Amino acid sequence: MYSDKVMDHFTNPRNVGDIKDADGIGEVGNAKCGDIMKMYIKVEDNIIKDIKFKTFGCGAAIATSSIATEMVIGKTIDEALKITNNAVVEALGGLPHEKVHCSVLAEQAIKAAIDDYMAKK
Amino acid sequence: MYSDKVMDHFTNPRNVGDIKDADGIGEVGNAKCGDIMKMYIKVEDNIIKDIKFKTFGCGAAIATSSIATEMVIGKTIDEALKITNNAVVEALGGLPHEKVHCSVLAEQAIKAAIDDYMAKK
Amino acid sequence: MERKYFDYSATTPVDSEVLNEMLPYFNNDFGNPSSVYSYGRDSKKAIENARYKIAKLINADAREIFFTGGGTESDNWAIKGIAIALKNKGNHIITSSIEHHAVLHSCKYLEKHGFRVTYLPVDKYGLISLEDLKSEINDRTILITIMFANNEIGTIQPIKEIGKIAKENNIYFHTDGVQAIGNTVIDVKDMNIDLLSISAHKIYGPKGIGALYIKKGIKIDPIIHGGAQERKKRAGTENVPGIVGFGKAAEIAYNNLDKNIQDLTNLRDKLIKGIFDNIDYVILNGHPHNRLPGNVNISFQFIEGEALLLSLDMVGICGSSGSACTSGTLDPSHVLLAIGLSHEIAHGSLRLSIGKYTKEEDIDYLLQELPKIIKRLRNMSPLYEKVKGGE
Amino acid sequence: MERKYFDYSATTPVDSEVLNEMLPYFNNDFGNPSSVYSYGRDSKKAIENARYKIAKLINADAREIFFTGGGTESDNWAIKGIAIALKNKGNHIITSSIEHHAVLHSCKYLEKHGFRVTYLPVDKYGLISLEDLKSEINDRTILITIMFANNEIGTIQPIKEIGKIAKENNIYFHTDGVQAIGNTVIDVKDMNIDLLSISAHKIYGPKGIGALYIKKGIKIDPIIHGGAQERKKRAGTENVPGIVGFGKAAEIAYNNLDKNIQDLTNLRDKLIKGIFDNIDYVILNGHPHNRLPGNVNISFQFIEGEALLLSLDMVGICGSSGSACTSGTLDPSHVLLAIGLSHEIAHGSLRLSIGKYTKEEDIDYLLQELPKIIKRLRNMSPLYEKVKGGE
Ligand SMILES: Cc1ncc(COP(=O)(O)O)c(C=O)c1O
Ligand SMILES: Cc1ncc(COP(=O)(O)O)c(C=O)c1O
Repeated sequence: MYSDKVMDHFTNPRNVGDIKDADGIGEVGNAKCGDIMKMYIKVEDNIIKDIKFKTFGCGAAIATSSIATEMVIGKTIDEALKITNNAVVEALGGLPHEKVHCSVLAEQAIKAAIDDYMAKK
Repeated sequence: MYSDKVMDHFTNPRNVGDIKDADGIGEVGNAKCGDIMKMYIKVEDNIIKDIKFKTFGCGAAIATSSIATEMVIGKTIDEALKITNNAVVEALGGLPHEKVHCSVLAEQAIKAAIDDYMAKK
Repeated sequence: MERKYFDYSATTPVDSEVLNEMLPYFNNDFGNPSSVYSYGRDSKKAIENARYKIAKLINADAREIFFTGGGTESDNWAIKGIAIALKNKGNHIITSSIEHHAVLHSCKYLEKHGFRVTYLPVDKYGLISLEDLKSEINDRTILITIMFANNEIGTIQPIKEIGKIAKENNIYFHTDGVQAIGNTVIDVKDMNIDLLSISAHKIYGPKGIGALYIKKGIKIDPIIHGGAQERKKRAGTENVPGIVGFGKAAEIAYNNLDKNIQDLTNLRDKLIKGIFDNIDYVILNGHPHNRLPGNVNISFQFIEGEALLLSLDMVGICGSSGSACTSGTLDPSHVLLAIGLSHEIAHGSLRLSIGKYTKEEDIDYLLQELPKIIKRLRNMSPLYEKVKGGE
Repeated sequence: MERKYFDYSATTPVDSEVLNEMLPYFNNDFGNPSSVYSYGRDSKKAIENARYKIAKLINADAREIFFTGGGTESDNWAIKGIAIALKNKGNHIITSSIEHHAVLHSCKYLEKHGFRVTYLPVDKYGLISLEDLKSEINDRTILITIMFANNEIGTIQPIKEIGKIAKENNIYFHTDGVQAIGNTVIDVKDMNIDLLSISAHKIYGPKGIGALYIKKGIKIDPIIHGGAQERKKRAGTENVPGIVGFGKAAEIAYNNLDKNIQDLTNLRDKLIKGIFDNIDYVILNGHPHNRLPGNVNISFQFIEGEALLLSLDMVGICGSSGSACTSGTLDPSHVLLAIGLSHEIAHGSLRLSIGKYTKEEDIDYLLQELPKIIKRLRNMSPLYEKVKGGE
């Protein structure tokens, strides 16, 4: 059902955890629907230096969170904002149709964390 | 489906054939329904001395014709008239439900042959 | 006594290659295909593989194949499923008078529930008339269901022409291909078939598994409701070994189609000729050449079919008959009556259907035994007596 | 990696004794049971023998057992077949909110066609209230369909009491016994059951074969029309190997019923205790003791079921979940919501169902792996973080 890439990110998720003194925190989704993604970012000189996530959700939700953090790290804020859910799906080597919404959540979680950072700045 | 007795009478039917100078001939059933039984009797001193049949019909029709001739032979006219279809079924060790009408035909064929004999007398 | 099987149209033995392919799915890869874990994923893959093979045999897309519990369910689903889905569009269905009971009784059922059904007559060969078909179409017509090949007399209908008429009139076309599959070329695209019923046990696959081909875009209601299996169109835990067996059987049928048709046709023609050369008062039922390669249907006058079958069985030969006596009903086969046979002649019909395990010597054996049996039964028959008397 | 199977409620492997009994019917005694000749007669006998064994398991008469293509078809048939047969008598059906989709979706279908359906609520254990049931009965009620035992949470309903109420009110009572059969005593006479759905693949028989018990005298329409099989109630060439396998499975189930219940109950209770002793924030779903002997259903707070299943699969453990993510729908299991779980808790449910091949060491292995997995997933969960934060 899942690609090897998805299973890899589910089994060994990158950047799990939180950042105590995060510059921005975004949380999207809700427990009712079975997915919550929370992302913490650390920003320096407009560049995302560090990112961590915590996710309540299915295998795809965890894998998309994981790969999204990899895609974001080292990028400028502007570049990070341009990451679409399609790019996330592609990076994972595809997702089952009914799991595509997880990639949307990942995109939204990044945006939410950046929004939070912008608002605080 | 059929009892051994039925199969025996189907495989080795007794008294098949016709009687050239029969004292009575009875024919019942019709080709449309798939069964015709024709019986020939030879009567002496009110006793059925000989009987032969020809039957167009299924296995049960042939077997009932055969056993019915055996049951009739040597009987008086009165005794022969008392043979019911149930007696025929019983003598065969039973018949499938949808084949019981064959035994009715056998009873009727005997009656028809006797009627013919009586009418000619 | 070794049995000589002449009833391949009724059912076929499972090919040993097919059975071998099925076996692991009973107790090894037995997982529920709807499951998340690997067990289930393996059986899911096996199902998709089978779907692909079946699609290939009829030139369809794998996503257009939906598994069912057999040919009967497929027929029921196609007819009732379309009727209910389109009931706001119309309530008229056209079929033929020689369909399998799975089709006819589904139609009768719909007639009780507000639908109108036209039963097209057939000619003496069992063919419908395309002109009749056209003239019966009206703006309430939602479905044409005409069988591909008849199970009793083997006649093959002009399916491509029927498909064309259906398409021109924007009406769905279902065909019962249960007898045709594996025995003649079926190309759902070329023939404009919208729905096709097939069944595994007629092509050396297992009993209890069938499929309905549903062309992409066709509107149809489910008739078995429940879980989300078969893309929500047919509920119920998938019969994985059955599906795998059906797939393998389809693959074998595909690979051997031409040879199978050629071999069966040769044997069939030998069988027909042998009977006509050796027995008089016989009538060939069905079309002389537009017929299934494995089907022989002959009426033997003056005798009755069940007695004939029992006699054949006693010498180890399995056949079938359109006689009423074999079905527990009063009337002989509706198919034989529809092609114009009298009740009497219909009662004396024998269907001998051959298949890929039939050997030339089986035919020889049959041709040796059959004349003796016919003679014996005719000698018992009051009808034959009359004919002989007149000779 | 050896697999540890904890999903017997989804499906079971075919018992090797069962498979052995089936094998000859694929390519040896393969004749069509409707045939006149000996081949067919042998398979006919095999069918009747199986019918007898199944009847015995539920204390019915063999003539009251009708074979179908599975539990789903049996449910559809019972509900739609009764509804259509009795539609002039009434149009009201009573069921529960925790039925299998085969029942629920059949009911929904009938609602679209003029029937009215009452879905009885259940309490936190999954039990319906007999008072509710009585109060919903009216003079248009034609059918009560309440499942014997639930497939997700294992709760066993007070079937005998429901049967009594149905009888007193002269209403037919159908129960979906697919999960109950072989796992608890079913006595259709004592329990006043009029119709009972069962399926072979839940009791170590093959997939794709089921049965409907129909009490003598019950009025029911067929839903699969066609040939005269199953005494004209269910058309289609009989799945002989499937039927034979079902019969054997029923026989084995009958002979081992008490022991099976006892063994499973012991293992189940060990499993539940082990989980509660080793993991916190867990909730047992279903009734504490009125439950299937092989069913464990537990919600693990703060995590989601599919992620849990995948993680278990990676260590060779097969389970199932009521999470929405495993079904492709948005909502988690209707059963878990019906017993009052929040969406969040329902998403974190795990069903572990055991069967006759489950060994004590499988349970030990599970109890060793599960806590690690739960811990790992909780450490990733933003919900758990909040709880820990508050501790
Ligand atoms: C033409 C035709 N249609 C339908 C069927 C029914 O198929 P099944 O027996 O698989 O239900 C058969 C065979 O019995 C058939 O010959
Ligand atoms: C309670 C219940 N009813 C019905 C069914 C359907 O049975 P089948 O899968 O044999 O169609 C199942 C199992 O899937 C079940 O657990």
